[in-house]
Amino acid sequence: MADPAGPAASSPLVGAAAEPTLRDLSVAGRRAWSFPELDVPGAALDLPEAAAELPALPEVGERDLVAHINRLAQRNFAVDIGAYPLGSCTMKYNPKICDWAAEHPDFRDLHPGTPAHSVQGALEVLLAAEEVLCEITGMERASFQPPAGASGEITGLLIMRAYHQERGRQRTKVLIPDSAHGTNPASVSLAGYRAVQVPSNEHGLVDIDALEAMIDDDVAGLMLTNPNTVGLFEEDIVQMAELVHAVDGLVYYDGANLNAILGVVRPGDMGFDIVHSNLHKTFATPHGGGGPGSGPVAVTGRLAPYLPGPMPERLDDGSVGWVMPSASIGRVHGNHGNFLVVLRALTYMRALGGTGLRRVAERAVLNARYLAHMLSAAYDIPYDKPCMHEFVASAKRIKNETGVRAMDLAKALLDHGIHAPTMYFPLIVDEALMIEPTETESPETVEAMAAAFADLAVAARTSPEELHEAPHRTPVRRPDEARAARHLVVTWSMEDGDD
Amino acid sequence: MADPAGPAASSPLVGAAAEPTLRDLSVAGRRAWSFPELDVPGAALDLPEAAAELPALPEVGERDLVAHINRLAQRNFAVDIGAYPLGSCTMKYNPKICDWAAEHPDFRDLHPGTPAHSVQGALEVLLAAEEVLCEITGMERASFQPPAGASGEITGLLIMRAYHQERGRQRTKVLIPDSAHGTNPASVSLAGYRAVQVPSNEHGLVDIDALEAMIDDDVAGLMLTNPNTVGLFEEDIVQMAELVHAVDGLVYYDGANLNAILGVVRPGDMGFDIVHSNLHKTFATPHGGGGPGSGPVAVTGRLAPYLPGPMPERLDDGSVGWVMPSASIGRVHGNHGNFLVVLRALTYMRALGGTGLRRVAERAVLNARYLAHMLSAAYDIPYDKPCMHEFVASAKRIKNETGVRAMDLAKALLDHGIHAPTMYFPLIVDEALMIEPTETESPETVEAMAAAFADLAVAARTSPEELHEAPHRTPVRRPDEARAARHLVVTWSMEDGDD
Amino acid sequence: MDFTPHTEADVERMLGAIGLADIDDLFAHLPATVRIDRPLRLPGPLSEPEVIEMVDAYGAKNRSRLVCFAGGGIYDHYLPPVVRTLTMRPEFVTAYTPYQPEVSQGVLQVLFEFQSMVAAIMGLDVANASLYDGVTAVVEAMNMAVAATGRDVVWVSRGLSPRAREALATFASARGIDLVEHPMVGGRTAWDAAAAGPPAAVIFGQPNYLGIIEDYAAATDLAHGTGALSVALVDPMTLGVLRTPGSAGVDIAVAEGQPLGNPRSFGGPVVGLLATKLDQVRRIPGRLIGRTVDGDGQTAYVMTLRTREQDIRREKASSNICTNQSLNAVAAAVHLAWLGPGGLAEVGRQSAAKARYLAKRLGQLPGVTVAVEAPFVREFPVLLPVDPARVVAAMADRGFLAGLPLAGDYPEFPGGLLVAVTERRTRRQLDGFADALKEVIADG
Amino acid sequence: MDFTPHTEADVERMLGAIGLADIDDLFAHLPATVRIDRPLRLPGPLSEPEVIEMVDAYGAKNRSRLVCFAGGGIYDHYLPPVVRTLTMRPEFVTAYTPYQPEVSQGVLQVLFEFQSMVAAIMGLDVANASLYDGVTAVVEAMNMAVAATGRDVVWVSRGLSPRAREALATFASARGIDLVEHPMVGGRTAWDAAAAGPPAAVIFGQPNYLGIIEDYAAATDLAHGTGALSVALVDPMTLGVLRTPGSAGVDIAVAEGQPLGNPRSFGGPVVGLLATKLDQVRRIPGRLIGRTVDGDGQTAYVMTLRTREQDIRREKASSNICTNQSLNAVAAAVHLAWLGPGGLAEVGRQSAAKARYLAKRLGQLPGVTVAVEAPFVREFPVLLPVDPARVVAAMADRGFLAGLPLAGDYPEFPGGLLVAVTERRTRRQLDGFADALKEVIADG
Ligand SMILES: Cc1ncc(COP(=O)(O)O)c(C=O)c1O
Ligand SMILES: Cc1ncc(COP(=O)(O)O)c(C=O)c1O
Repeated sequence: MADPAGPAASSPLVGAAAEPTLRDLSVAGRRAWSFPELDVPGAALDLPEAAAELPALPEVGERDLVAHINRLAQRNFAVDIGAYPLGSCTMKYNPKICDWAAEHPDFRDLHPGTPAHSVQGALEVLLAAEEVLCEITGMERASFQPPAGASGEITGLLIMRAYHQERGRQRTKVLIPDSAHGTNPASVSLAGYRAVQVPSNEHGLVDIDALEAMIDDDVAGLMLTNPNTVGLFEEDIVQMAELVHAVDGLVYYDGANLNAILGVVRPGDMGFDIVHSNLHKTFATPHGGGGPGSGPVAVTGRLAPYLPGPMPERLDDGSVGWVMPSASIGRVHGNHGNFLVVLRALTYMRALGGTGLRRVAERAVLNARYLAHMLSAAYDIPYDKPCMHEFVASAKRIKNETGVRAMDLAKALLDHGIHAPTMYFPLIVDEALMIEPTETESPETVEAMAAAFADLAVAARTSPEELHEAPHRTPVRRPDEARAARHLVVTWSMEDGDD
Repeated sequence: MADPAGPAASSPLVGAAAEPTLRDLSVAGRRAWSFPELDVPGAALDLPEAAAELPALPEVGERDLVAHINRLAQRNFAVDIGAYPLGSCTMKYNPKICDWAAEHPDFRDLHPGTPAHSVQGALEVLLAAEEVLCEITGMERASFQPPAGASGEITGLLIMRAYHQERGRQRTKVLIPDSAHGTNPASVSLAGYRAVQVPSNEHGLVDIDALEAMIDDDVAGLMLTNPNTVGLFEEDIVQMAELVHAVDGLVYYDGANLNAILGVVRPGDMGFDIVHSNLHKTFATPHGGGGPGSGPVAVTGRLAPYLPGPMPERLDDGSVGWVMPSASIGRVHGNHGNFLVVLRALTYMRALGGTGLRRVAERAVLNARYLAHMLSAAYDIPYDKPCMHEFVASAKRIKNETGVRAMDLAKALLDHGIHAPTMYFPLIVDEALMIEPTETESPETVEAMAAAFADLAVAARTSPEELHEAPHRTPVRRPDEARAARHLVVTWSMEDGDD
Repeated sequence: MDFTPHTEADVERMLGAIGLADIDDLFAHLPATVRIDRPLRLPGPLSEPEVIEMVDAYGAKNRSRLVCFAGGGIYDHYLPPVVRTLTMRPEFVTAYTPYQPEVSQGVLQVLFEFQSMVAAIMGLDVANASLYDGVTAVVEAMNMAVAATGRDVVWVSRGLSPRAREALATFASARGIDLVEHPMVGGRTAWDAAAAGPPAAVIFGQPNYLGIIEDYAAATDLAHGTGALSVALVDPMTLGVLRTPGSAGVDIAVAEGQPLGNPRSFGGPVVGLLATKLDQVRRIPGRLIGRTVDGDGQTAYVMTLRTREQDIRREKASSNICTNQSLNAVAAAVHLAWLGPGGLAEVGRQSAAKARYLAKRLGQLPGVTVAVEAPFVREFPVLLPVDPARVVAAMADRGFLAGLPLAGDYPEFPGGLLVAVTERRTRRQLDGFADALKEVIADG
Repeated sequence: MDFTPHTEADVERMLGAIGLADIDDLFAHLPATVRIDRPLRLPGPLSEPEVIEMVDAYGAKNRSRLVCFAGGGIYDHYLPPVVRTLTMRPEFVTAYTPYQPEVSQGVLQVLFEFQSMVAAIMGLDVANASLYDGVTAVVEAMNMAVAATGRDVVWVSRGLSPRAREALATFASARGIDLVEHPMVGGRTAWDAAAAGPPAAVIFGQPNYLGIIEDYAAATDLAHGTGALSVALVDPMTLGVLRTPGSAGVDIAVAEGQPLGNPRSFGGPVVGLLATKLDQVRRIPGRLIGRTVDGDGQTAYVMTLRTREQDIRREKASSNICTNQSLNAVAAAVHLAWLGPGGLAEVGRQSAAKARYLAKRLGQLPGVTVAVEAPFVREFPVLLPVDPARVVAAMADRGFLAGLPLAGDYPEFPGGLLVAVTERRTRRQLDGFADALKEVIADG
């Protein structure tokens, strides 16, 4: 952009300048805040541990604050701007009516410590959402205390631990496929277990023979994602569950992405004992740049007593109250979990109903299958099984032939007005591009994705260097991440280091 | 942007493609709408004049609609993104608390036909706003029926006409300075009067001798903007008013931009009889891309009987009711004017109070004076009088020396992250650049404007062709306006003509 | 509160730069006789929480939750939250009129789409980018017809909205235009071909103010027979079930666009729609957005036929309108796209079916009759045995805004109440309305 | 409703392209034994207006307008509308975790500014980009301390939020961590240097759950004397009047960030804050945003020190957290910037002054005493002559959420009620609260 730059030069509409920080914009004496005069006696407080000076916050007026944040927003991609086929993240469009519900003052302004008699509506929302989630997953009870999927995982694993402990067992192992999401092994460690990797076979599915060989009575349970992270359905799931149950282990379902199975199959029917799901992926909560989410845990009847508490329960007098499950693992969140996210999910589930949820699964899979089909010409699809809601393509061949890597292709996709897919995950596929179109994208949009990918496969041969340099239109390009870690600057008070 | 383009390619963040229209996005069978099933007997309506087919509207789903509109928004500049020194338009920052007020359900959901007893709050808002406006302008009564400034003008002129008519006169002329805003002469014609131009003198002020010569008893009145459209205060205003009053003419104040005089001078004290003002310029209503506004008309006591009606009045029982002024010109709007805009204005006026409004005037003038001072080195400031809230600079010298025109400079300013000033208005200044920084911009922002203008003055000499081509970073550049008029395409059903 | 960023130090520095000592010196050149030496006598300043308290307090004095059966141009249709969400984007809300197309493609394209959809539902060639409201749109249409025909008589149906007729009167006299009113018989206009003329325009409502469907041909044939333009004020929410004015031979169709995207807002801001035939395009008032290309051949939108407008044409402009209702037009465009063909038809179908249901229920109440036989769409007049104003007050106590009394505008219907129904009214509300009205009448 | 755009024709076409005849064929390869051959048994589908009706109906069963005197981490502070307006920009709301920095500079920079401001108010070097809430932040701090010291005992003040102590218990046992509770005397922690140890961390609340200001040095000296990390759970809205935990020698400061930018939300989503010293940065849980430059030397922000995280480090990660509370952190950042130094100080000053005023008023009521002598900031415990649970119920009927009963968590205060005051409470509300409480107590 032309120098000298005016304030809006960081808006992509007119410039590509860096946006100053609030600290850069700060001028002593500026302010946005406004409060009434103190209307009670305001004698000196003389508190112990009193502050010696004012907090070291920036000083900006409302006008500069508003423009600053609006300009920053314009520097960010989002589902509400365009397609976002980020595999395993389910970046679908979320209905605005659910946003409306989450802003409803009758819920938004509730204090979590309000006694049950004054928040019956909120408690009924929790019960209603629990019912729906149990019908979808084929479970008995569910807790909405976990605020995200990883929290749901540790909650489920602590339930697993409590189950074995009550039976006087000190089991040490939890089995996890090598394709598992990173939160799975991390949660296993936090639960005091050892994560043992189960290899995948050439079809991208769990190697059931290897699994069988690993089963012994030191195995607390098996943690599985199905469809797994390469987007394939674990067809031997029933046998796997039997193997684990044979040693009285528990089978855990990572249901972060339920899109593909809504109204098609239910974890409970497959033999799972514990299921967490991500309301922020499947049930209409936009991702907010990294949260908030909600990771409810649903379990079979025999595990219900271990759920975190308190749980909402319908009491004899017909009202809903808070009850602590008899053998509860305790509390996993400071309040009742991310309640407003649950409210969103309930509005979504009610708006769609059973038929609508099934339609979600059908069209999520249809879009993925259609896109995979169109990509198969130019990209390797490493596995022969039909994909569910997402699939993994490999840029290995392209890399070998042209030196263009998955990363180059992902970045170049941005120049086509489409968000990049997930790269280099799962780890079992080289140069993995994990692609999830989601059910809310139209066929035309899916076709535009296919056309863009095809174009890139050609460009990799005709102008590889251009792809190494991609993206070309974004305000910043390939930031130096190594430098960021080497010269750590994580607050504006830290000196920017230079190479 | 790279081809083929994905949906987001029109977002300036990643592309510069054109955004398709809703009609381009339309697919038969798609829909966003959703209503409950009809819950009463729905027999065939068999209406006369029934529709033979469905309306020819586009068919899009919510997801595509949302992304389309969000992308379009990103293709638009706005005050909330950056500085917007568009002279005579007062593009100041408007507090978000006023937006909040305008969305308040207790006002937003009122039907204008609700009887007075059920909308006392709304009527009190109108009375309170009227009081404030009268104190600011030095008038007796005000009507908020006119929905914008031009509507206020015709309303004021019809009052002028009614005043003379009641006195049995058929006057034909209204005097207007040659620097007047275009709505002034247009309104004069609509009021059945002839607009007669009063020349400006070399100081950019009304030539009072010329004015005196024009005064006769065919003059219905004088219409004046003060500070005038070159940003100067008409210092002889008192004498001018006396000249007009001498023939029992009325003096009309175009108060579209009151910023400069709030708490400093009052039209009533200067001798004006009728004042319209633009709440959407001075009193916290953002411009909305061209409206809505509100153009209340305030008058002296003797003209109050002519105001449009009905007017809210405090009744003997203490409640507020609707009353028709005794000699009202009648109705100028279908309801009560742009009520929610009046509500915004009241919140703003109360938030600031008398001291805050005076501060607005001081800082609006200070910013303009400061900017004019910094620009005077590189640009001609055609008049020697100190400016008020805005000023006109001339690019005449630059044009003569380099061929770079005001238009080139204005467009190039966009590349600096600052919105263009008003160009070629008022008509009395060659290559006019009319600049209004407004009081909500910080000194740093005003300095950034000055630096950008200075840079352009240099660029005009060093690289004129680059300026002829400006802007360089925007998604479209110098659209062909002649072609737009020649090959008229004002709906998507019209064939795009080609040259 | 204070929304100017300047600190005292900033002010000092800036005054110094321009060679002034004191902030008051900025105004030293103003005549001392008119400068005010006292602060304005105004309440405030208030802090932000106090502002909220004030607005809440005024709001508490309104009955804003009455179940709405009032119409007359402003209706309580279902407004999906997505419309506000999109319309309130700061890039739309805080932009000026799109004088610089390079950085205004967002507003320009949405308004182009608004024009396209308005023209489509009207069945006409072109539409402008918004007017103040439906009533002032009627006035603009009158002015267009006068300019087009050079005539100074305008024929107006008594069935046209009384508010519109009042506004026509306000603006006609100053320009020496005579308005000739044509009576209603049985709820429809009885056009008098022998009235003083020849007219520049024949203006009527479709449906008319009583909600009755007029005979299109009677009006348009009359107009075209005399060389006048036919002007119809239509209800946009009926255009999914009624034929388009364009297909019925109307030359200029105008409408109150509020129900498209805009809350009732106590009557403003709303939005006026105006559509006409291509041969009238150069007489259209206000903004008109056109499509063109830029230097690189890229599709672009601009304001076009600017020579019609006041800032170029000055006293010869087709209208004095400048600021219009753009943001409300954006809302209307988003809502029209949300509705689509099926949604607009569904709104019309359900509103009409529910109106019939209610009319039937009310007709069964003792002493209540539907005022006219002629077919209506979704609004209809009933005659009550009790003073309608008192009924409306009593119904408000029962949670209903019962409708608009007619007697003030139509003395010929002393006990008349105009009742409007939208798709939003549930059967429970319709039955509740009828039951409440029964009580109220019984109480006298 | 249906948010998939596909028409039947689209589905046909796509199935054809992939060689399938029927939509069910998509699932033909799933074991028949587990496929369900019936629709899910769920209420719905609902139309959009019906969804609104449903949510309104649930909402009507909440008393959401009670004047709030409850605290315990969640407070009713003034939240300026501008915070929601800016936070709800769709570019923030509908973006994923910023894996692609080229198109994520918006979220990344706001989170960087969030980190900077959190570190600033805490008086510490670094802060992360958010945790679930204050209570889970305490758990993460415990895990950091255990990792840092290799010890498996943690000392916890009985004054620490009971919710936090419950969560610590939930997570500690699985990892074989022993929690040792230290008692309270006179409302403050009476640390027992002889307790079983050595501890990995010394964890306390500042102010503690009763609202009392703890002696910083007592806790931090104890911790440092034993080579443990000191961990404080602080109330961010008091940091304008209390010294920063960093300046008091705290190693890890955590907080419930709800009052910064977020409504009470029935307790979630809220946001957990965590700040610490630079030497602990590699043990920080969750996202961390760093500043760097891109190929053109342009300033850019990226997620950094990613090797701490689960997606890279898997079972050896510093935490399992992935999705966090970014949007709530954005809201907190905007609100912190709106407050600035003066605003945060004003909130603290007014809340404290009003709390004192109310404590004085309540102390004068018959049978009511302030439970402890020790100085509090803005929340304090009172002892009532009547069962606090019954008092809270009776006060709700009078429009107040009176506070949080203490007995369940602190049997030593059988008649205890924890009362919180914010700057938002007006004198009228404070007096009204006292008067209502007097009545309620009189009624027994
Ligand atoms: C398969 C899988 N499991 C677990 C998670 C973790 O969920 P969360 O990010 O909500 O903690 C995710 C999402 O990131 C996921 O895709
Ligand atoms: C001086 C002046 N007069 C009149 C007007 C017309 O006001 P409006 O656009 O609200 O009709 C304007 C603004 O455009 C103006 O600047």
